[in-house]
Amino acid sequence: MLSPTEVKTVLEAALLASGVPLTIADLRRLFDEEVGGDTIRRLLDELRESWAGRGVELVNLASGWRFQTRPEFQRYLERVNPEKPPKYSRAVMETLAIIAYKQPVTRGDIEDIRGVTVAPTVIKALEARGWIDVVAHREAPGRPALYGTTRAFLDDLGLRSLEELPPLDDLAGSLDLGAPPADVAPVSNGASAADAPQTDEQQAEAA
Amino acid sequence: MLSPTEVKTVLEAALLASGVPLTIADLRRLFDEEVGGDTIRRLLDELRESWAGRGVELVNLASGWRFQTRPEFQRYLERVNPEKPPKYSRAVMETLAIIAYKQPVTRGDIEDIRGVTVAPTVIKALEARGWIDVVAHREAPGRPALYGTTRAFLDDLGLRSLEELPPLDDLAGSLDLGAPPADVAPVSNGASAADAPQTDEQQAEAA
Amino acid sequence: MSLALVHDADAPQTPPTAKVRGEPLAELPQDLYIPPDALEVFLEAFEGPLDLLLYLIRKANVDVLDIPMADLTRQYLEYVEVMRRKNLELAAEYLVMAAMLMEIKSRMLLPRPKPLGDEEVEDPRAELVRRLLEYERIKAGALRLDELPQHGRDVFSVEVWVEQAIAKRLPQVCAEDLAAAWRGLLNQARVRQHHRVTREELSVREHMSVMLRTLQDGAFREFQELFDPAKGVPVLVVTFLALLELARESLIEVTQSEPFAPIYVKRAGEADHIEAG
Repeated sequence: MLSPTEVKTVLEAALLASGVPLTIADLRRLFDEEVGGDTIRRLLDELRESWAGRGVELVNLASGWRFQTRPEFQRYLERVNPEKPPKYSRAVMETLAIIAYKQPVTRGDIEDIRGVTVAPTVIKALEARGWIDVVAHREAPGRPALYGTTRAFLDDLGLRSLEELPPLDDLAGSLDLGAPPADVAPVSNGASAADAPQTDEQQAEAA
Repeated sequence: MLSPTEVKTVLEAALLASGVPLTIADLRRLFDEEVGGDTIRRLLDELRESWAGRGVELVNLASGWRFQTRPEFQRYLERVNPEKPPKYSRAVMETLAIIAYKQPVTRGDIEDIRGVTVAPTVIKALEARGWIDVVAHREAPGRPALYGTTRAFLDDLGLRSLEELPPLDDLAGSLDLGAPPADVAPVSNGASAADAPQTDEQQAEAA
Repeated sequence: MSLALVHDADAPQTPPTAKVRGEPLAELPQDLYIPPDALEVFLEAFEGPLDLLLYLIRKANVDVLDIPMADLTRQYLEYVEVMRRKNLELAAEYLVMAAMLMEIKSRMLLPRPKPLGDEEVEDPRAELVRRLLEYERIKAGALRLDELPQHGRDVFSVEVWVEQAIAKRLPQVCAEDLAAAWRGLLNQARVRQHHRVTREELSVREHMSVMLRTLQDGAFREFQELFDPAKGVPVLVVTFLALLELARESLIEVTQSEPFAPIYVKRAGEADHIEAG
């Protein structure tokens, strides 16, 4: 016969090791002998109290009991959480790279370099993140917006200035980046456009 | 500035939330301010001690620190999660033992020791588990692959390094294998039987 | 001491080596009937000839370092013979081992040469003993590895739910990611350039269309007919490139009956692969 302390130890181990919430019925199955639902409930309450003041708490959800981190600790955990963090799509990253390295640029410039149209969601994702904004408008038909990166962008990437962006000399030399974008990529046939991501909108949302 | 207790609370929460082992370097990244590696190590030791007698323990593995359930509690926990664990055949376990103790070895080396051909499925099972991989190729005809064990192997067996593998030597123990057996003083039958490795229960289980 | 052919009734249920230690040597008549199914299971419990030999040695409780070769060899051959008779699949390794045992046995029968000086005479069994001990060590090692608490079997990692009530996790980007994205772009641009080669690409495709239109009726045209020298060298070059591109894309057929004979060009097939204009 297990003592209440031993039962509590088993309950704690089971709940910590379970990826999903466990019900009282689940927890009763842990034991050979009959352990009453009321007893389990009382021990779970004791367990919850014993975890007060820790970074992890025992909570009672609709689907059962589970241990979870306290929200206040999230800011620490996300720095180390080795789970794959969400990633921006290629469309977002390429657009950001173009804005960072070639600013100020219009959406048209970005489309010329990328060879595909840039979905509004891509620009919006970067604006919402506070990494780019409209710095001016080009004196051209339609007065298109010129985008540049923000101070928050530099802060978030740990850079003091744009000069600290990784240099690109190795590849840049092989392509005339100074030339007007029209020279770079007037893609007209379907072949090369087919290689490029066509679903910018979905990609942006994949973030 | 966080107090040591607060640092410990964050460490505990981070380790409880991470399914994979975290290194000291990972854990240092939890904090804005500089927390020394030695401090972290000391606090981890304290944390480990504070978990003594619980169903979950903090262990130090090849790839870092991780909370995991204690083997003694598996008999309770498996009732809630009745998933059948992988059970490896003797062929697989012997091959693993040869790779673990003799690495790096080729398949030919394994076959020499076991005295039978090694089925490709045996190697594949161990590779699929992430326990072995090809570490190099021997400079010999056919450039056969040299296998070694991985960090995941050590982690999964609760080891920090290969030095923590159970020793092999105490078996044939004092025996000088280089010397002609005829010269070695005959060991009494009883003694050699006592040295024998078989433990009936395990062998029976392995059947 | 003799090594008997032993078939425990319960051998099929447990591997024979597990039954060895401390058990009295059970001698059974050699003509004992063994149900073929049972024998098969019994023999399959062995991982190979070394495993079988170790079993025989341990079962007879003899010293590995002083193996009675005659008994062991006879015993081993009996097993191999049973396997063969029952048409069990007999791995080649068992036969190799049989040959090796007989060779050792015969060498043991020969008078030992007197040692010359300090030179030690190698026991014919030395290599076999070394291999048996090595294999036995590994067998034990395998058991010990299997005894270690194994992640996913005996222990499980703790991974409590991370409650994310405060803020949505945002993708992290580092400067190097950005550089990588830019390089990716440049590579794409270069690939596109490779395919396009120059701005002339457009006019090449234009000329391809013109040429296809010229060849629309499907008739053979002489090669020279397709060129208009009056338009200047660049156009001649572009026209020629267009011709080559069309041939590469199998849109036209270029034929010549013999060297220096006139070259004829004809549209291939009927399908209109290139959009005019």
